[in-house]
Amino acid sequence: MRPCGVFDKSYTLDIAIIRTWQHWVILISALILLYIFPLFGSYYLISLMNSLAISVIVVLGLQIVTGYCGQISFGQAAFMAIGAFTSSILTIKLGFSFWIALPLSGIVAGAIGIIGGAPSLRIKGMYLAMATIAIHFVVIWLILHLEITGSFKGLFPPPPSLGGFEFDTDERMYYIIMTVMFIMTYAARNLSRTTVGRAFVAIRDNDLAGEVMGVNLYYYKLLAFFIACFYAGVAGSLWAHWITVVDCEQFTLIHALEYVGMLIIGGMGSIPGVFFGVLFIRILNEVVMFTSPVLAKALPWLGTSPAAALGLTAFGLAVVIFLIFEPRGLAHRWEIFKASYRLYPFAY
Amino acid sequence: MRKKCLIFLSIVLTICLSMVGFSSSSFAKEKSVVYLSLADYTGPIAGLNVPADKGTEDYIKDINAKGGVDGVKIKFIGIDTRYDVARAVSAYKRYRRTPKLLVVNSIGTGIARAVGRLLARDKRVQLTPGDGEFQAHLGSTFIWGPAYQDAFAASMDWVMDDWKSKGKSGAPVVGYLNWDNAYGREHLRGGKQYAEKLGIKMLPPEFFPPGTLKHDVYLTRLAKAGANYIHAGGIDPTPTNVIRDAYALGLTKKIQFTTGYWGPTALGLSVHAKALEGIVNYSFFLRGEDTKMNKTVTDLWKKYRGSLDKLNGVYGMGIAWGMTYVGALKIALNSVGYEKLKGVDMYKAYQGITGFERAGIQGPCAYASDSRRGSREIKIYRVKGGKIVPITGWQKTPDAVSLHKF
Amino acid sequence: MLNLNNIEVIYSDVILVLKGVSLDVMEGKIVALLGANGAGKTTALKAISGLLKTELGKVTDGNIEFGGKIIDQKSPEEIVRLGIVQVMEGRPLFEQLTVEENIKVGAYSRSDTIEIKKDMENVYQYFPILTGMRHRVSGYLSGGERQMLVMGRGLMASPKLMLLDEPSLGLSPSMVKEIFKIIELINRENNTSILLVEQNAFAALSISEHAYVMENGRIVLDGLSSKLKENEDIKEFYLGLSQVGKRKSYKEVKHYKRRKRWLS
Amino acid sequence: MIGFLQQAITGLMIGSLYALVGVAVVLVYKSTHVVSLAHGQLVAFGALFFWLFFGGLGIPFWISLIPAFVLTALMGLLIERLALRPLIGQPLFAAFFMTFAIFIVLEGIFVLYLKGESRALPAFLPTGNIEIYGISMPINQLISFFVAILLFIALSLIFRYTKVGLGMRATAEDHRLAQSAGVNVRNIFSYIWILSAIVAAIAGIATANVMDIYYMLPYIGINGLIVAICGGLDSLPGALIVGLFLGVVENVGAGYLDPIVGGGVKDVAAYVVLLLVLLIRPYGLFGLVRIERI
Repeated sequence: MRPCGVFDKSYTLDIAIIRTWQHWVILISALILLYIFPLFGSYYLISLMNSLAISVIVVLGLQIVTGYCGQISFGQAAFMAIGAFTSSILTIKLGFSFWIALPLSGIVAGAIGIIGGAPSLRIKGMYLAMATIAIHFVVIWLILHLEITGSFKGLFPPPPSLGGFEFDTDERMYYIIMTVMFIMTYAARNLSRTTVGRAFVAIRDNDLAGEVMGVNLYYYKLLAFFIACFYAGVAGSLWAHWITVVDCEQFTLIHALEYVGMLIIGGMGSIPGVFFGVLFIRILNEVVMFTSPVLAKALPWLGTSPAAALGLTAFGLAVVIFLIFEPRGLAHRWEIFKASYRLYPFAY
Repeated sequence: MRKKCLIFLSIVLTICLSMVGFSSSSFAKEKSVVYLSLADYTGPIAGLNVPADKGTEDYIKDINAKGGVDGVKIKFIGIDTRYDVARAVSAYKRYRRTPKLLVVNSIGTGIARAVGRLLARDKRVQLTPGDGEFQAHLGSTFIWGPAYQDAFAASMDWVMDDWKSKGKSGAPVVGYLNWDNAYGREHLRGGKQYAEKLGIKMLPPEFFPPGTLKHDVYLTRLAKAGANYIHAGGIDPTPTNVIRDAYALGLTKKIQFTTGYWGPTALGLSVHAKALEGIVNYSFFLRGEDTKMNKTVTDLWKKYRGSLDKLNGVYGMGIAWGMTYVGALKIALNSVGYEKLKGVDMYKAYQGITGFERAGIQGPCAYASDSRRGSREIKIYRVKGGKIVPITGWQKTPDAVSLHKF
Repeated sequence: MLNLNNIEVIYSDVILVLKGVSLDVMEGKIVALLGANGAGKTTALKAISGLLKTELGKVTDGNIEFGGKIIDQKSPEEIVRLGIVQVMEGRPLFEQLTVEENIKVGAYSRSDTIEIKKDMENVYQYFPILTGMRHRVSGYLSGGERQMLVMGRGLMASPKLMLLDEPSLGLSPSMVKEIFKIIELINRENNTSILLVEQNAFAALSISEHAYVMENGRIVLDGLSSKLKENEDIKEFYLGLSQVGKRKSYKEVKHYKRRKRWLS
Repeated sequence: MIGFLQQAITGLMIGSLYALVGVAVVLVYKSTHVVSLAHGQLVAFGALFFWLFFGGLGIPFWISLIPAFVLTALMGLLIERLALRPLIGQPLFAAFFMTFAIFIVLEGIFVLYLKGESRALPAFLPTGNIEIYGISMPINQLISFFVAILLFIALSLIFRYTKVGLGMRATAEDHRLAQSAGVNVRNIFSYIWILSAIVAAIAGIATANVMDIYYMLPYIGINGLIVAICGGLDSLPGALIVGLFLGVVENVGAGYLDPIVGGGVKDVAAYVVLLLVLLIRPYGLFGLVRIERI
């Protein structure tokens, strides 16, 4: 839906991500706001933003493999773990700098993701989903039982540094994480309008038909897994150097489920949806965290601290409600809102 | 339908937001300090944390009711981490800039390591279970009692005594069965060396994932390897479950089971008293029948929780944490006063609290500038007739941490 | 007995398929419904049997009356219970079930065990071929056998009205003959009304009493079958005969079709 | 050899529990084409309800079975009515996600109720071991093994010889066709969920009898799902065979591989089996290969 009076006069305009000068204004001011946020945001908010942005990167990858390419994956947490451990091993044991380790860990996670995505060549739907769950457990088990990953002790990667400047606080990490998130978002947004993106969508909508029409299924399915795991790996690397301690207890199946939940709530096949989904779930989580002590006081039978249990229930219920009432997610609502805003005061 | 749903959601949201406002505004203006507990209240180690934190909370409540420590009230915050490191880290970050947050009790070895680094940077005191690595490295982390390996070593002493008292010759064979994670392996880092020094034959350790429902495989393997003693690790109800399976296999008659601090508590005992009969348990805090004799513990329990039947020994440990905290707070307040009070002062106070007595719940405090151990004494208990009764008095634990190169 | 009163059917809230269809089926009669592909014949049948609802279709206007009761809001299984059975196009079977089980499923809506037994014997009498394959898995049956099984299954509900959707599709001429014979037999012996959708217009018109012709979601022609058989247009399009009984060339048909329409 | 047999037999006992859960999942899939993880929670809640009456209130065994079954069946029914029925007509994986979401919702409630404690059922089966040729078998597990087998036979009989069973099988093949044949498909869905919830409850009670009601109990649902998928999702005998097989693999694997790789084999054995099966026979060992058309 284009705003009234805006026409695409050339192909370049038609496929442009940012079309009007208003877009530019909004984008740039949002970016500025994002970057000066640490100046006035509270410490807690900054750390929340960091974890939000990392989740956004992971879910962006999931959006590409699941939302665009239609291959359901519950393995995102495991691939994030691979990224985190790769980055830690590179920086601690091999002495790489963070800046090289960051893309490398993405590539390693992506490469392993290709192996993990291999079952998708033969199976799909919930068979594939179960296979990715299996991959999750196998990966975590391997991490726990290999010597190089620090086994059960975990690893302690150093915070990134640049020319002697240490990014050792959350405020400093914030800039790195936000920049990476911005680049990754741009790349993902861009992907959706290229040949690759269209091939993904073809595979999602009907893989056999796509194959008949000349989409190389194997190549594109594996590519989708590579990209998704690349995203997860980069997010894992950021996570590792932000938290500065990694062990496999940080990457559980519940996290993987949470990412998929974010995707459902945000809306499949939409980049803004990723942001909505991540925000929704995280805010829900925080709200539950804050309210549960009050609830526990009001209702003693809930026990000492019902936060985790209530958080699970709230998350599950949110997904249930969205699946029933808004299966296309918040992104769909957002589109409706945008359209009605542009058309106001007319109905259509 | 959709409209209804939206209305419902918005109502929920407004309620939640107002609650947030309410809860944040309830930070009192009076003088107060904060004690943060990052504990797993609903996951694998909840059986330990819930009663323990109840103990701390009740003790703090009691102190506050009596006017606080020199007029300073203590605020207890318990966060459910669900044995999830990421959640724990983000929970700590939420409170990281809270003024007068002095001590963080992070329960769980993985959590302690992750949050420990942040706490060390913030110069705050961290309390954590018996992870010997902290003793070896001496950060700003203090462990609750003796290190796991120390206590394990002490139990090996008991094993030798028991072996000899039964009139058997040769070396006893000891099996070790624990969780497949950092905590599960801690006992052996030093503990194994100590046992071997004593001449005990240690079987290859067995590890199983937390939450395993059945432990037959591991138990039969250890039994087949000829174990005379098996140390069943994990946190209640895990050790109870292990011994339940051993009982079902008929192993409890042939093999003496020993368990660590988090071995069968009142929780496990209430569920599988028959299977647990005769097993040995070592502990740095009073448990079982001993707890019921301790007036401090029983008074507090009666005051806030009611009937004594459900008293769990771990509750006493929680009280001991509270006592140590209050003791250290007194020292810190004396030296710098409330206004200037910071994490560092508390750190110094914890170092200077050597020999502090905690109503006999635990041995005298062993915190010092070169020691992170909460105490050095353990007591050995045995389950008899469905009750946990002591079979020794307080015994000093050997130093097994130093036997391992960390 | 069955009256469709000016019904309108819309799929997924957008696609208007039937634009006001009315037809009547009298008790004990065979009625044929003719029309080209996509005219809406199958949709009309589904509207009657209630299967529309499973395909996001809806009867938005008019009503369907059966024996004095309005049935267009009822669920398929209730309609079956009332005595309307649809024998679907393409002869779908429960392929993993045996022949006998397939027939038994047909009687699912009934609970009179003795009668069911009797009806089952009846079905085997109508279709003696099936007797020998009682315990064979039905997925391996041939086209004709499948058609018989499907009709037999329909009969098990002891219907007052059977909706047959293209029973002759893809069968050999001799098999078609046999099937149509059985249809007549069923109609005669059980006094079952039959609404027959067919491409084979000649055969349909021969056994039916009354016939309707549909095009583009509308009934464009109806009357006694014997009369319709003589109708020039019907001859043209459905019986493939020219005015003088000669075959016409395709080109002429096209030309004619453009020129002449019954409606619109 | 005796050692191996011992491991295998112990595995069989555990495997029978997996098989039961797998059978419950298969039941639902066969008729409704929903792959359900929510059964893990039905297992847990079935056990919990039984405990409430049997352990908590001290009602005799046979009588407390009734409310436990009724409550679990009600839960299954509610899941079907409230959560899955609105999804009819939506892509298959929406229903799959839905069962995940339900799993999480119920997990929260389960955890909230247990608060990290565990509940043990009072012994209602004879304890002790039988020794045959040096292989010892706990009697209670042996009984639950035979219960699983009997239940499987009973289910097969229901499917083969009753009218409802026929309707269920017909529904499993084609919903629309079944409707046109006069089968009330929606009722069949409800019956199926009730039936499978009861199977899950039996699995739960049998499991809790040997392993207590513990916060990990619902996760047996993942094993059940693995069993169902490896067995081919629509094959009851497949679920039984794979379930037993999986139990054996887990136990034998843990018995022989643990010392080599350093523990935790039990944790991943099921997943490795799943991956292998999916790679070799994507539609399960006993499943029907569906031909796809564009």
